[in-house]
Amino acid sequence: MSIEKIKISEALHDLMPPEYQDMVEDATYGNQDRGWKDIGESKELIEQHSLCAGCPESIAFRYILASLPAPENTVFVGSTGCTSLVFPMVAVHNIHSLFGNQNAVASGLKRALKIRFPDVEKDVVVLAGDGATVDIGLDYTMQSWFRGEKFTTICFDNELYANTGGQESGLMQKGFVAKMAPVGKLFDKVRLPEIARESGCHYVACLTVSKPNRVEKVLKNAILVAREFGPTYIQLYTPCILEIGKQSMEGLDEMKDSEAIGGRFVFKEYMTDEVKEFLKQKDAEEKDRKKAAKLAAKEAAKA
Amino acid sequence: MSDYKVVPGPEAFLPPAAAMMGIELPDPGEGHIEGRIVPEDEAIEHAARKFLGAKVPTIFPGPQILWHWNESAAIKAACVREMAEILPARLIPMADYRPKYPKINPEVEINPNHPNLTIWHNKIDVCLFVGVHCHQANLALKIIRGGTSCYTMAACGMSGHEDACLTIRDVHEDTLRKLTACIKKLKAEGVKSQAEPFEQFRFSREDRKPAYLT
Amino acid sequence: MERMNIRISGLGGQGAVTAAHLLAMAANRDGRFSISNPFFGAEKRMAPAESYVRIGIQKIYDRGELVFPDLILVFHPQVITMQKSYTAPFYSGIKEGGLVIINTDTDLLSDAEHAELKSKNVSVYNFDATTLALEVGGTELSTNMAMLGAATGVTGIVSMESMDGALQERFGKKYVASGGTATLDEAIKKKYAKKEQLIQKNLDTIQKAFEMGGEWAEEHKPALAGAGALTE
Amino acid sequence: MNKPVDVQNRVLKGYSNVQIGEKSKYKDTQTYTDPNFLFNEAEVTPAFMTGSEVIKEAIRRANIDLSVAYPITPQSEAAALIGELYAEGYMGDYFRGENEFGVMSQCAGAAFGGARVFTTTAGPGTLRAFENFPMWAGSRLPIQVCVTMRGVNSPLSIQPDTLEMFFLLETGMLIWHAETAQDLFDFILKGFIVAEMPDVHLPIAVCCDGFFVTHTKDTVALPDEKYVLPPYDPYKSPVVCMDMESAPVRMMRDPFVMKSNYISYMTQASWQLEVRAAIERSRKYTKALIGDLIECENIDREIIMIGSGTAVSQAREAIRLLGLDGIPVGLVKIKTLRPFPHEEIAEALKDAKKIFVPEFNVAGYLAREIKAVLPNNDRVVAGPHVAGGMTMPSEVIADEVKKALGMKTSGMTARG
Repeated sequence: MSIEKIKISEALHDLMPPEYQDMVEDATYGNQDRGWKDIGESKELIEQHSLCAGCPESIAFRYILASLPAPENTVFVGSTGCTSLVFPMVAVHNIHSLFGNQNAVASGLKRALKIRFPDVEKDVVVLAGDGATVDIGLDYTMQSWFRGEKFTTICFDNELYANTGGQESGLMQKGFVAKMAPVGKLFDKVRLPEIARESGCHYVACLTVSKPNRVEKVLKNAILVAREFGPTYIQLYTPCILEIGKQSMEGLDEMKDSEAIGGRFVFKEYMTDEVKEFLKQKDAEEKDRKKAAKLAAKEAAKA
Repeated sequence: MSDYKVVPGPEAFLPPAAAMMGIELPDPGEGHIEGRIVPEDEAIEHAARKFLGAKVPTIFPGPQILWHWNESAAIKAACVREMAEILPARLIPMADYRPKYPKINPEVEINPNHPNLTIWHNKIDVCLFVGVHCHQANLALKIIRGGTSCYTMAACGMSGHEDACLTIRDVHEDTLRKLTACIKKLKAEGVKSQAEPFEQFRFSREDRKPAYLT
Repeated sequence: MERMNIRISGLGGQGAVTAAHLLAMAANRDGRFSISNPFFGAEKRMAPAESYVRIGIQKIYDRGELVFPDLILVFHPQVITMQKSYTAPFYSGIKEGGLVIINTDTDLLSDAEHAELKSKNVSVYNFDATTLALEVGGTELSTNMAMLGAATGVTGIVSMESMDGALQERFGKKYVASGGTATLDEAIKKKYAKKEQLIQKNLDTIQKAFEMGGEWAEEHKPALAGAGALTE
Repeated sequence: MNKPVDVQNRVLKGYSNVQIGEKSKYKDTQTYTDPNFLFNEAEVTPAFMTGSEVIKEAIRRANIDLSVAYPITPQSEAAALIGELYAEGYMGDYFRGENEFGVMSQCAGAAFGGARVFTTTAGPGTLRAFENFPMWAGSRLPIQVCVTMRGVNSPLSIQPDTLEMFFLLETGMLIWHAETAQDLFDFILKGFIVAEMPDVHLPIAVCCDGFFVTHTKDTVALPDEKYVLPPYDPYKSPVVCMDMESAPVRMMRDPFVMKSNYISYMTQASWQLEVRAAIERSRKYTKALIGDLIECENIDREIIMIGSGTAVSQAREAIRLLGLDGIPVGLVKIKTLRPFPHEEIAEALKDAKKIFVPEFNVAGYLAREIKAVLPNNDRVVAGPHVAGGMTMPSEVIADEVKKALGMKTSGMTARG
């Protein structure tokens, strides 16, 4: 429905800044095959951003936006932090309200969209940092899971407060010396993926953004499951290279190190049995659809 | 009775909102000129004369008509285009409201967070807001009154704007056509456009291709 | 008088709030203006509970806790003996020529208190409402009804016909109240097989108390007797 | 004000809704009704009920999409009754939030998504929720919250106290203060219409004094329940509705304008002024619906009492008592604290020699606001006021006046 509205008025088309002309012609709204591989070939849903050079968050943003199953029917809810400087540049409606209340805002939003568009699947996705998700907003994060709210929560875990200059956060690893942890953090990294599982999330994944294929798959899973079953949670390691003293080029290495065996971000995925069955079925459908599409393309080429 | 007048600035370091100075919005069928409530027709004629008397008359179309998100939007866009061609006037879009990064190009766009860059750069002396969401229009109108001498006009689909020097409200296709007709009539009566010669800026996607691709 | 201000002091669970609402509803049916409200405390069983009714011949605006009442109804002896009351002494603020009706089978006031009330021309009516409630209503939960009957009998502030109507309205349909009140309503309903029976028993209790109040007024001629005929 | 609104002929101008006359989306026994008809012409019947039930009856006719509830005294009953309406199918969704900060955020989310939202809160809950209120206003979300006011200070008091309205004054919300059950009913329904006007489009707090209004049985005139307000149209909002159904595509609500290079703080300042401007714009619609922002009785008298909420009720009775003693006193009732009726108050009090401001709070903030708009403000007696949930008997107000006149007081008003 809304994809028809992403169209420029003919009479004023030539005035529209080219970034919009490009977006309407070249972006992947409505494309069922959209995914991270479109990056660089299609118009991305994110313009220039104001993150630090080399920040893994920027690539995480691009993977996520490229992999949304239906960006034309998706609304994001963000929170205060580095991500809130990126969101104005994103071509999907998004809300910034306060710090920590993102899952509460998303609860109201999802329900309102359900009331207003009962026949359209409107995806709501929360995307916030670890301070917002785990510290100041933990109550709202968890309560939305308890209530079984049908949206996806994504946490960009950089293990500290980056936007305010590198203070201790609940997701920081124990012993790390940071602002407000002058003698090293005294308690363990909060085990939010496990908490999510116990709090009613039907699908939980914890990973880095070093492998785009995996990010894409996890995001699609989470959104599809949220539509059908209820809350889903993704925790992505997006290290703050600035605050952990790395160079712009070292983000990827940091992520790879941390997901190696014994690392803090070894890929973890949890789902209920029902969800496992559902995703298997979805994968099969997807395979058939792609096969059919390929065949049709071949036939068309022949003709 | 407020004696405040909504006239071109530069007014103040931080100009007040006209509504806080006692200026009220017109009722349906009315407009306001500098805060004075008048019949809609009078406001329309005043707007036409202001436009024709301007050196750099400019229309700022906003997202509500730049996007073909409903049929009426597309029709209004055509009406605005026609008006710009008949005047003639520059068309500079306010495509969105985000704080744009890293910079805007004041020749070809206007941003509500810093509209004066565009007004100053193009030496715009009379402008019309149309199709801009009311909240962002008011932000921009107030900032323009604060820092420029531009005469601002607002064609609003809702209740109008007291922060503009002139407003008409409940604007739909016919209202825009009425304004265009009024411009035509005045021209026929011998009122000459004072607009300096210019070429309408046009974007095409070709313009943006890096040199090595052309 | 133009206005009668009534303060009801009781214990949580006795139905002091319900009684106030009933009295106000009945006055409303009589064509009077009325307002009733509880004291806004945490509603706990056996803790002090207070409610207020204002009845007048003109529109009533003032509200809230009644500090200067004409009539005080004491629903439970502990209001006096254990000072389970928001105001102490329980009669504080009573107006000249006022009336106090106490649910008790013995006199609870000291000589000094009697003297003080007498100096203000305040009458005291010791009325054994709980015993009457048990005898006629079959449950002490009808104590509030007995007290309402006595108050009405002495003052005539509302008509029995309107009281009947108010009872039907209050117990005849789903009533909105706090959780505690709803639970009590259920408890009362369980006591009686049928809702009609509940209303009838309550009405019987009120009727009997009304007659007793009338007789007492006849005998003692308190200043508030016949105050039901409010005048400008 | 350059154009007086005709308060006699209360017609709301500039309101339009294409769905008037259609059956309600939620309850097919209800019809979307033109507010001008609903408020001015529809026949009413009197009912005798508590303020909480009045809130329910207003919401029954308000066609809300969603309500979020959380228990706190004294608003719990109203919030629970709205739940009953949900169970009966009068709205799209209803649930209990985790706390007031969460509730107000959930309300914000629903309003961002284009829903008409109603919630209730009180006292400490209002303060817990507080960060949301200026956000609602800055985001131009026309959410209605009914604030059933009670004490907020430590030591804890659940009793009526109007201090929390003082805190709310500068949030950028519309603040109306109901005196009676009838006010409450009218203000809730009319509040939606005013708050949702495209040039206003602000959150509204319809405040009432807890218990005095919520738990007091009072008479209220109700229109038939077959009438219901027309639905909210999110596409008339002065900002973009967050549903991916409206232009433009690249749109954040509401972006930081800091930190992006060259964006000046002028935007921040203008944004705040715009919210204040929107409050001012509400005046003409408010007058068209609830009449003048103040109500005057006998203001030619030398002594005037002025107040809002049930302080006015207490003053009315005090004026009656003073009348019995031959002291004539006039009355001004303030219905809206935001917008503040400064011109109206200055005009109404221009000839008064002595002005009393009874208040149910320790700060005496209304007296301050009034003093700020009056010449010769030494005429203003900032009181009497009570605090912490104390009652304010009319006798006390009457004695305050007598004391100021050097007269003998009743001697009844000492506490203890």
